Amino acid sequence: MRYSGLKVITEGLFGNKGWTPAWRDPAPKAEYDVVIIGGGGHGLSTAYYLAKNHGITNVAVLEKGYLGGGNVGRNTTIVRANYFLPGNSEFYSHSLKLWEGLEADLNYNVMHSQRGLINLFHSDGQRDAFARRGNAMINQGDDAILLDREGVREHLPYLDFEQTRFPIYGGLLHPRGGSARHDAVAWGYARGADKRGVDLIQNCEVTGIDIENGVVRGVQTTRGAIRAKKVGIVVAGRSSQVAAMAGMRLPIESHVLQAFVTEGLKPVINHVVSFGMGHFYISQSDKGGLVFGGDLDFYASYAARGNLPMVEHVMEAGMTLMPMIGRAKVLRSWGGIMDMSPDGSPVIDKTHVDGLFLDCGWNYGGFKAVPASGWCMAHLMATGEPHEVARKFRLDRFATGHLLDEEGTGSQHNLH
Amino acid sequence: MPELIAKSALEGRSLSVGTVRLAEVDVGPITSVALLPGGAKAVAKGLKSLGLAMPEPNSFAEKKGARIVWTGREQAFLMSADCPVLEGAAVTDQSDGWAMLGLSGAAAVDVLARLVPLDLRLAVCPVGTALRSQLNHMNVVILRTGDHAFEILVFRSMAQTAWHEIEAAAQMLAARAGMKL
Amino acid sequence: MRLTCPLCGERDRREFYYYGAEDFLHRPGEGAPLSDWDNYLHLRDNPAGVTKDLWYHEAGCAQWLLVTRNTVTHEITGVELVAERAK
Amino acid sequence: MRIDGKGLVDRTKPVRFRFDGKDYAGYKGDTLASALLANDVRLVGRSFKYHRPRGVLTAGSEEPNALVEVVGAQNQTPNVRATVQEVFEGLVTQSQNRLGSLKYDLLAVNDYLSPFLSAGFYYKTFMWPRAFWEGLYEPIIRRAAGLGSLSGKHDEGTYEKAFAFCDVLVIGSGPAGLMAALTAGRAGADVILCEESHALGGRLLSDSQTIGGMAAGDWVAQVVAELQALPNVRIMARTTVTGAYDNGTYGALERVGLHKPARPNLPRECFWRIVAKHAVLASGALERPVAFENNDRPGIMMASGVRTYLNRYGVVPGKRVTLFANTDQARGVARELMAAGVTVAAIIDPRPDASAVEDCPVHVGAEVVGSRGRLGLSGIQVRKGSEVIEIETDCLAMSGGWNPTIHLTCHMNGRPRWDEELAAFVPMEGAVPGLVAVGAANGSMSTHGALATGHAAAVKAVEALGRKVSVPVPEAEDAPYRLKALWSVEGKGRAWLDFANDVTTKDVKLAAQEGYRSVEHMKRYTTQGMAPDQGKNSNVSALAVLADATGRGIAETGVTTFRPPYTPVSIAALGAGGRAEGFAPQRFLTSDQASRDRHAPMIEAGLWYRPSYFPKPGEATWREACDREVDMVRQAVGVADVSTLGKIDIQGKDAGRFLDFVYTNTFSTLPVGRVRYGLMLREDGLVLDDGTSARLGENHYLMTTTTAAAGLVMRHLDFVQQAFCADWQVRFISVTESWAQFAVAGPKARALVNSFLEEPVELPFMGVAPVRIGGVDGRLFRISFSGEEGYELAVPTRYGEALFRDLLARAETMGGGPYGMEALNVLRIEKGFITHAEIHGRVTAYDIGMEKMVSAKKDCIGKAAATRPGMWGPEREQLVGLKAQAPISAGAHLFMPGAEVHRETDQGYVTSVCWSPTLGAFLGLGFLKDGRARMGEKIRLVDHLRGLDVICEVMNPVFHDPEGEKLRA
Repeated sequence: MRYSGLKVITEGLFGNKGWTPAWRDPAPKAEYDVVIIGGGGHGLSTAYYLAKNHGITNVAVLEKGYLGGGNVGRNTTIVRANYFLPGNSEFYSHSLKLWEGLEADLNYNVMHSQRGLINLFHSDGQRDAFARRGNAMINQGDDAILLDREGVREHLPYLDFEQTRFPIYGGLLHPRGGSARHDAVAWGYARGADKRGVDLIQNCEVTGIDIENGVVRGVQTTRGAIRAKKVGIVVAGRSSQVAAMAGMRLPIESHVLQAFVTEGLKPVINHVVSFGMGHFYISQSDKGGLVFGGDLDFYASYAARGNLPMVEHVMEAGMTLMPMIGRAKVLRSWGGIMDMSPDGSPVIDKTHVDGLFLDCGWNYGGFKAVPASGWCMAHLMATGEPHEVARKFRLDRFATGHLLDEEGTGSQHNLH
Repeated sequence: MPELIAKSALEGRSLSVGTVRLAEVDVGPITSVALLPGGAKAVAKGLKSLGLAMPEPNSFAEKKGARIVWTGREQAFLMSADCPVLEGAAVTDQSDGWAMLGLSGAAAVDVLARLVPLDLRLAVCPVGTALRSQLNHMNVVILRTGDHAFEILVFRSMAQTAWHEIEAAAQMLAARAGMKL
Repeated sequence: MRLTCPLCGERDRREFYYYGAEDFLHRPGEGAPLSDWDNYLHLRDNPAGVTKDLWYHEAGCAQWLLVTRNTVTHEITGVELVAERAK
Repeated sequence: MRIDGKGLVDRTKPVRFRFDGKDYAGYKGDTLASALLANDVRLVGRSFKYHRPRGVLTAGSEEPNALVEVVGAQNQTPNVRATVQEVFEGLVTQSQNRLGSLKYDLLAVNDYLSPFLSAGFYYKTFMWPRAFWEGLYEPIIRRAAGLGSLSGKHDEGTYEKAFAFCDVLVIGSGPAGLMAALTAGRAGADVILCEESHALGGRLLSDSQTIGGMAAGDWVAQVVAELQALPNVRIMARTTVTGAYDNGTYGALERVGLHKPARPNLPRECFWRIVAKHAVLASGALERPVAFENNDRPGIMMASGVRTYLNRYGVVPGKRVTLFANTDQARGVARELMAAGVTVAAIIDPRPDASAVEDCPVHVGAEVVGSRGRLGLSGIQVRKGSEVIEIETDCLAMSGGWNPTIHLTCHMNGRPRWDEELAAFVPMEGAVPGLVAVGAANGSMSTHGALATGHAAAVKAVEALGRKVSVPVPEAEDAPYRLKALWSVEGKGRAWLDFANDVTTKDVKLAAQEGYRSVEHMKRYTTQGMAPDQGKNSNVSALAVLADATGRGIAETGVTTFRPPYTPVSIAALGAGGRAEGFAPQRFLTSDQASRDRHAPMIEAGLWYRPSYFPKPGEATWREACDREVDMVRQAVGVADVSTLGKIDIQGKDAGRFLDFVYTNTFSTLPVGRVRYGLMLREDGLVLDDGTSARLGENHYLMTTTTAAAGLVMRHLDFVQQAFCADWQVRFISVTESWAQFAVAGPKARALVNSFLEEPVELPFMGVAPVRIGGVDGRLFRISFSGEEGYELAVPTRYGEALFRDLLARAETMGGGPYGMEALNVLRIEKGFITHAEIHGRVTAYDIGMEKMVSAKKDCIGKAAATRPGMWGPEREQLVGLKAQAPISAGAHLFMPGAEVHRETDQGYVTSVCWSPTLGAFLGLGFLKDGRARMGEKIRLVDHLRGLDVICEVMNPVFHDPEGEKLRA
């Protein structure tokens, strides 16, 4: 079924009786060409591009819970391409281009909105670091504008320019940055993959990976054994557990990142804004809620919930930067489980097992990467070669010292 | 030759808000005494001359105007007395690194409850308790010097912020006073 | 969240700094192969369950603590001083 | 309409307030909702999506409809629950989410378009043409969506945060909570009793019953009086416990001043962090609506709401009331109304076996199937068998049973248990360690059940605390709770589940039809439960409808997760203290006032404030001052406060050995009285920090760190010492704050310094000596960050201001004076000294040309990891100097002259730049691929952001006095 405005009107006139399921609910087959473990954004997009770009449609996506139930459904929906290290910048640049055509490609409105992202800076040193970043973005072919204090004021007049603890020197504006409706991304990819023949199997937990003589043969699941020629592990948040089934110890530590949304409000924040001296970033959803967050709770956790010290820090940062949000009320707080890597960048690579592939380590930047991650993981699984924009996302780069450390904070997983 | 005039962090400031009194306190010299491995006996001997001993965790003791405050593992601050020669310890002058704030009055404990993540109920935190903790975002040492009295050791450079935050908390408490259920 | 510092007693999480897994205590000796350093610096068991990790009582006694903790429930079952740990 | 003789409001204290521009009167003790209902105002808001007229539904914080804006002098507060906001003299409120007036909301057109606005419609349309999404559709959606408005002005309110500790935290003061608090309080335990409302008693204030033979209200008053008299019991009214966190920590919001006109320093709200050994959750239960066609009109209310308005506020929301309920308990509403003289037009009870005996018409086995009335209810349609009758009514009290208020028990991922008999979810025991749910919150629906379970939980808690107590449980009603689950009534039209987000049973069924069958998918697809009431009124009913639509049971369907906060909490309360400079401590130098006296702009350096430059009359720009100060240092003498640098005093026999371990180079061989530059790595081989360390004595060193890394280095040293060499003879402590330290640099530095010393000393370069200055013991270091002959003079902090002022005064007589951060930066760039602009966490010793400083003779932190193949070699970018005749910029990237400019041709980047008055050129430090092999080459610097494109010469980064003759002079 093709979605369109006309379809919405005709269905509306006839009681919305004609809408069909967005995806099937198939039973798992005994064998697939490819099994993707993980029905989150990255797993679904991998399946979608395997089918669309490589014609590989005998694919199953195995999801322990419900589709899109991981971080794709619990993030703060920011989409940007503002990295500066070669290896990262081409990848996120590619991802942003995919975002820009996603609605048409998926025939699903993911509400990608390029409202502009402004990273504020609060010292000369920070300005220079952001200038380095902005120039790298332009060198990559993306967009960036360096705003001075008055330039920021034009865009964000509501900031506290007079009293805030760390004065606003300016900001780096990324006009093509913005946000999207997170669930819709998962659902759009799911529907697209399903339409192309991919089996999306929910409530199906992988309990083992079958390996013979260094070659992957399939997986064990709570719904029986499934044979597969190739298996992709795409389970950020649970990567260490699944990889351990193949005898791997990953450069990953799992951490909780909290996020917050307020009650609905009339439009008041147009951009995505991030604070440079505390951990705080914010945007406003189409429904009117202020969506915001900060840093990790910092301790390793799988609890998907956080504690008050970071909650308070985030709110205090909000109050020093933009005290006009003080009377907005936090409606809901939640946590996601982050695959934190020792340099803050991800892994899309083969493993020591033939036919077993790994896509993990998205830290807290996985949402915007959903299209390119799937694109590159599909490429790797289909061709056996890394995609050119993801070739630095190697699993062995920590051992060899070829790091992609945007923050410069080093081999401490929670500092990225 | 220059004449160097000494200045304390807050120049002896004091203030009353409602039932609470806040004042900078001059505690004289402060010396950090950190035991080196195997040095406990020698230090105990040295401190005996003051009638003091290395304090138990989370406590302080006083004798004839001298005070010794637990500040960490095998570490204490000797205050208000010149430090005797102590073999077996690293001895470091800390007199100028800190400002001491005295906070007293019936509502002093309620003021601190606005700023300090500690259980200060008298049964849990009796007089003689010394706690390393935070006052908002500043590291401090808090001494319970009376049922309604505390002394707070804060880094000298942050003394003004500490003062301001305690004052603001006291003012909010005072504004609440009289409001009944 | 609250941790019980063996010296300072039970304290709010905000007084502590978190470093990472216990692995950081097992520093390879001089001349160890680089793979040992990869293990030491980067690779982690990262269990969903009981783990041991390193916390620093930054706003308290400045001691590093080895905490036994469940990463799923956040239950804390043991805290010892790194400086005095049983080796 | 107000009823005489009913209610607890103080009729002697009338209060005037305003709603939508019109003045009304209420009484002290009224909420805005009760006062509006007393004034017969039924229409109070518009719904989220369809802009349907809405009235008050409930009498509590779960209210989905009656959200208003409270207008203050400076700010307005959106989405305030009229059911919680107490009226006070001068309260100004207005309705929200409307275009035009509340009565004639232009966006009500959405209601007519509803067939096209079903669940998820926006995912299927607005995709073409692409530019129209951001340009047209999205702005319209954004304007129509949202509820109340912020003023856009800084929130000038006062907010507070606080900590509290107790043995037993009791959450809720209904019968279960009061009983628990009384029991624990009498046992001598420290008790905190939190009650969301301004008055204690919970539902005992809303219905008429007896406890222990006395009127419930009297029992409440008696217990409250006793609790107030107990010194170990703290009663916190107007306080909602909003979240359960780890290890007995609870978040709670106290509404301190929201019920009064603003007063200086009076907090509006206080956010509490309460730490409790035990907690008793006595949060009661929330009544649930029934979904039937047009069940959202003003005048259709929860039965418990009608009961509360009658008994607590003396208000009836209509003249002809009807009741639609499926429990015996709800009948009490009708009886109490009739006893108060209000007409009850009919009771509609869907249970075929329910009693038909009341003093009003009763329709058993019947259902309400529709309603009418544009801006307020005027009648309902009731189906009884095949017959549909019309009943005139202006207020329908409805009840579909009760949902225990279990939210807090789920905040730590606990899943509730479905109880078939109650047709409700009840808490899973132990879901929050230390917290026990009692009373209706745990499914004990009778008053006796509440008292007994509240008592039992408190007894258990006090016994665990080692205390004993004996408190008799008074007698109270113990009627069985009997209901027939009724979630929705069959019908064709729209029947609302989620009033706040306009989600109807049709939307839930459509979600199921389209494959969004998981309860999480349904929630996310329809937005059910995501409105300000967080699904309190709709979650269970919606999943029951979903279960039905998907052919599963409710238990199997499961619930979505309840997350904190229980009720929304303002950002200002959670972030109290963060406003303006409160966000982080301010650190002031002893020279601060002296610098300000000289009009130096003070800039933030970490938490510190440091002078940027010291303007002289006639200098129009910072550059003029900076150039002069640089020149002053190079020609005469300059003074700068460098006290912000971290200083760590290290003592013990193994101090040198310890420094050898944390620095790449060797310190154990440093002679006493000498200073050495040290490089410190992280264990991953990258540069952590640099600085000088001095050997003050055989077993005594003083380490210096950069300002930025002072805390980091201390933590690092603590780790290394405690983890790897706890048995070494070494101890260290920060003395950053103990010493005021001033750099004195320039050809006349020695003369200036010596003029201060009681006995002049001849110090070699990189020497240190104790000195006496005006009777004070100080330290003198001969080190330089400027390339000139330089000293640092340190005195105990208390003398810092005096010494600084004196240094300046004397320097000025020698043609010198103070210099600020800008000049300091120029001086160090001219000399090629690095700061954290260069050691930004991604550079190795190799990159900055210091690999030879990594001693081959010993192990040190970071040594091994730095040998990884990716950490060295020509592929890496290496520190170089750059010189140009046109302005250059930090943050620019480097390219080969003539090459194309893009990522793949990128050769490096610039980290620091300045105009060098000394060399008469623009200088930069940067990192260039294989840079050390490229000295003398031309390189192209491109800064797109600042529009710069300049050819530079690649140079040794030490531009000025590369041989260091001046340093050693």
